[in-house]
Amino acid sequence: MHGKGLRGLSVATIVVLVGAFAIAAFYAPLDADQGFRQKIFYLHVPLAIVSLVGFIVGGLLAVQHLRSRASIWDLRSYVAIHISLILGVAVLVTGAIWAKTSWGVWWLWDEPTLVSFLIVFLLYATYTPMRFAIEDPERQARYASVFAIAGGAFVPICFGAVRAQEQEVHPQTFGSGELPGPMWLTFLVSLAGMALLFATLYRFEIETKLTRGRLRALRRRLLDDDAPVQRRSAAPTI
Amino acid sequence: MRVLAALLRKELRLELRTLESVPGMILFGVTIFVVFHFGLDRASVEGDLAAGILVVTILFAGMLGLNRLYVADEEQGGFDGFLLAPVDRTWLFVAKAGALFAYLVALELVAVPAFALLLLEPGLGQALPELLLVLALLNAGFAIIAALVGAIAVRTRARDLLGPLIALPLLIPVVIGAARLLEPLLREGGAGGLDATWLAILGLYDLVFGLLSIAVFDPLLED
Amino acid sequence: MTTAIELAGLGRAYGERVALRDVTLTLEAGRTLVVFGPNGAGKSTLLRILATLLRPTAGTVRVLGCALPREAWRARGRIGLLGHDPMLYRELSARQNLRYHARLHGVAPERVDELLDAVGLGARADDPVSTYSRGMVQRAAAARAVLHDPELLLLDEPRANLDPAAAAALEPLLAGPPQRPRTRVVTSHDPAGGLAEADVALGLRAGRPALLAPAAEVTVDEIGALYR
Amino acid sequence: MFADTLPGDQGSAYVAAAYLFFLALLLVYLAIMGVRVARMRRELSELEQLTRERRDAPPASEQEPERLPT
Repeated sequence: MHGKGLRGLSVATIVVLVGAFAIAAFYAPLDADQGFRQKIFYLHVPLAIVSLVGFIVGGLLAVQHLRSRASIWDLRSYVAIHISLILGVAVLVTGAIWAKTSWGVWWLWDEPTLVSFLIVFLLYATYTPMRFAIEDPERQARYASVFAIAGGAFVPICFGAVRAQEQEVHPQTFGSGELPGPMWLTFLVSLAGMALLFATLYRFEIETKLTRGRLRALRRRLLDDDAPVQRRSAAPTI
Repeated sequence: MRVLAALLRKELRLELRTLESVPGMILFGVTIFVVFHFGLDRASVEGDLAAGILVVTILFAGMLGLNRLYVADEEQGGFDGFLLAPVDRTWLFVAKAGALFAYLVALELVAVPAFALLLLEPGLGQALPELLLVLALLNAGFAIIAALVGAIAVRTRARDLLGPLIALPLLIPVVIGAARLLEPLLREGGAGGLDATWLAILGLYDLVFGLLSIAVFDPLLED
Repeated sequence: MTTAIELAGLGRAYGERVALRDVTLTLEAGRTLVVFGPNGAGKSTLLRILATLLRPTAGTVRVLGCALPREAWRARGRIGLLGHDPMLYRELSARQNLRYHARLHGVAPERVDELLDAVGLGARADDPVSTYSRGMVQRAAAARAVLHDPELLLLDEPRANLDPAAAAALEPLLAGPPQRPRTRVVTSHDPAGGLAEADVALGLRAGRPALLAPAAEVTVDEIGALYR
Repeated sequence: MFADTLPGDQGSAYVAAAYLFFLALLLVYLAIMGVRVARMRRELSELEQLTRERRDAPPASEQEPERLPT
């Protein structure tokens, strides 16, 4: 079960992520006009970035699948999107909480990043039902890859289009040099921690799925059991 | 081109014979205007509200077309028949998008005048060429996305549900662009001009998704 | 004589369900291979693989000198398929359907009229296919399958809905010109009739080849045993 | 301008809620994965049991590896 380096990766994730949250709480200075509430920034923004990158990576892995037609690539693409979706739930909830603290409302349509994320999330929310709705596993893999590629390309386009529409009212424009050094550092550590978390969950999920596949193959060989197993998940079978 | 002509001809002939998509789309579109009238309790609309109603109506009526687009091929062996021919598969995508574009034009030929008659305050005359340009870009975007998503949805269980569910988020940039472009055109008391930025965004979106769809369409046809 | 079909260890799985496994055979051009086997034995899967419609999941396939699925585009247009599905749009007439396929294949429209007369549909050719009897649909589908004069013809129970007279009338179309007979792969449930037209007989059982021999060396009883 | 409408300590409650939600989501995910791993472990011991029984069972036919589909 412990695939190569999974343990090391998990430990690194915990250390970096806990460290990031600790320095966010105790080291990073209070924001001038947001105060303590700005601390959600170190959770919400890295989550959003990692989740979106995960969707795009899912698309790139799907390209590999269509090229090679090896189902392992479909599994990788599926897992990347699956993890991104889970993190996406956290992005939306923390985003709503941040909106509540900053503007006193749970949702703000003028916030382009939040709105685009919702659109992307709604799109990917149909990924799993689509997989379930296709019986033949090979076709399912192909269609899922087409979906993942189109979705991966849609992510940056959607953000561009929505951002062009709305006025920028984001409380923190990071990367524009406005962010003081310590805040910037804290943000980068949080981002690294979140990326590590994604990597760990990704590896964990892949290892579990592969092991499960081998277990099933073993069972089939031992029991001479050709009956297809009832599907509980939309994950591809290897 | 010979292939595209053959496919388009088959597509339109089939639609003329069965009348499965266009009449339904038109009726649905006009009905939505009536529903909006009562839902909003407004006798007339203009500006951003008018732009929104028009775009949303075209979108929802178009969904009927999306759902029917590949059904005849799926149920009557049309995919296999096409795949056996020594032709480039991309043409099927182009033909489907083209056919849907035509259906949307047919829809708008009725629905837009009906909109002007039933709800729109300023009338259509004030910026007709601009209006047609925006509608063409809207149709192209819808047709491209629907031709791609329809091919995915038709081979799934619950296709009538999945098609719109996948297509709608993908269409939101098109909705934003078209609505922003239409707003000044439908303003009461003189139409404003077209915003070049939005025109570029909408055109670019159509282009990018058109090329992308062509690139990923082939794997959808294999069995 | 050239080889039309060359299969080595061919297999096809739908996920965990294996529909076809370990089929190895060669078929010379101009010969007829008849495939026997109960429903679900993998006959249709085999035909769809040969037609380039389905990718094999194991083994190698060469059809008309093209390795599938890599060179499928070179084989397409030289293969005809008459399956359970007539591949005709019900709301269009037989003539419109055939004209559409003729355009796709780059075949002259006159050939459509010729074929419609040859299968005895000349009088009803402009009625929608949905108004046809099953035999008429099958005749129109046969015309569609041979429209482009394919070198390899794949027939999935071609006589299923035909009366003997219609079947006999179709035979020359399906067989091709006497000086250059078509290579054919035919599935059949009729041991005697199937063996009579076969050069080579293949028996499938649960996706595995249970019998492969020149038709002359196979008895009707051996075929019947496949279904027991 | 909105900032004035909210008292400061309410803000910190929101921050805590956000981080706690994230933590809870992670825990739920890990719990689900834990259940899956436990199920796989159970299946594995079932199969181990089966192989042990087969090895102990006398009939020769059961031991023939050729009988297993390849």
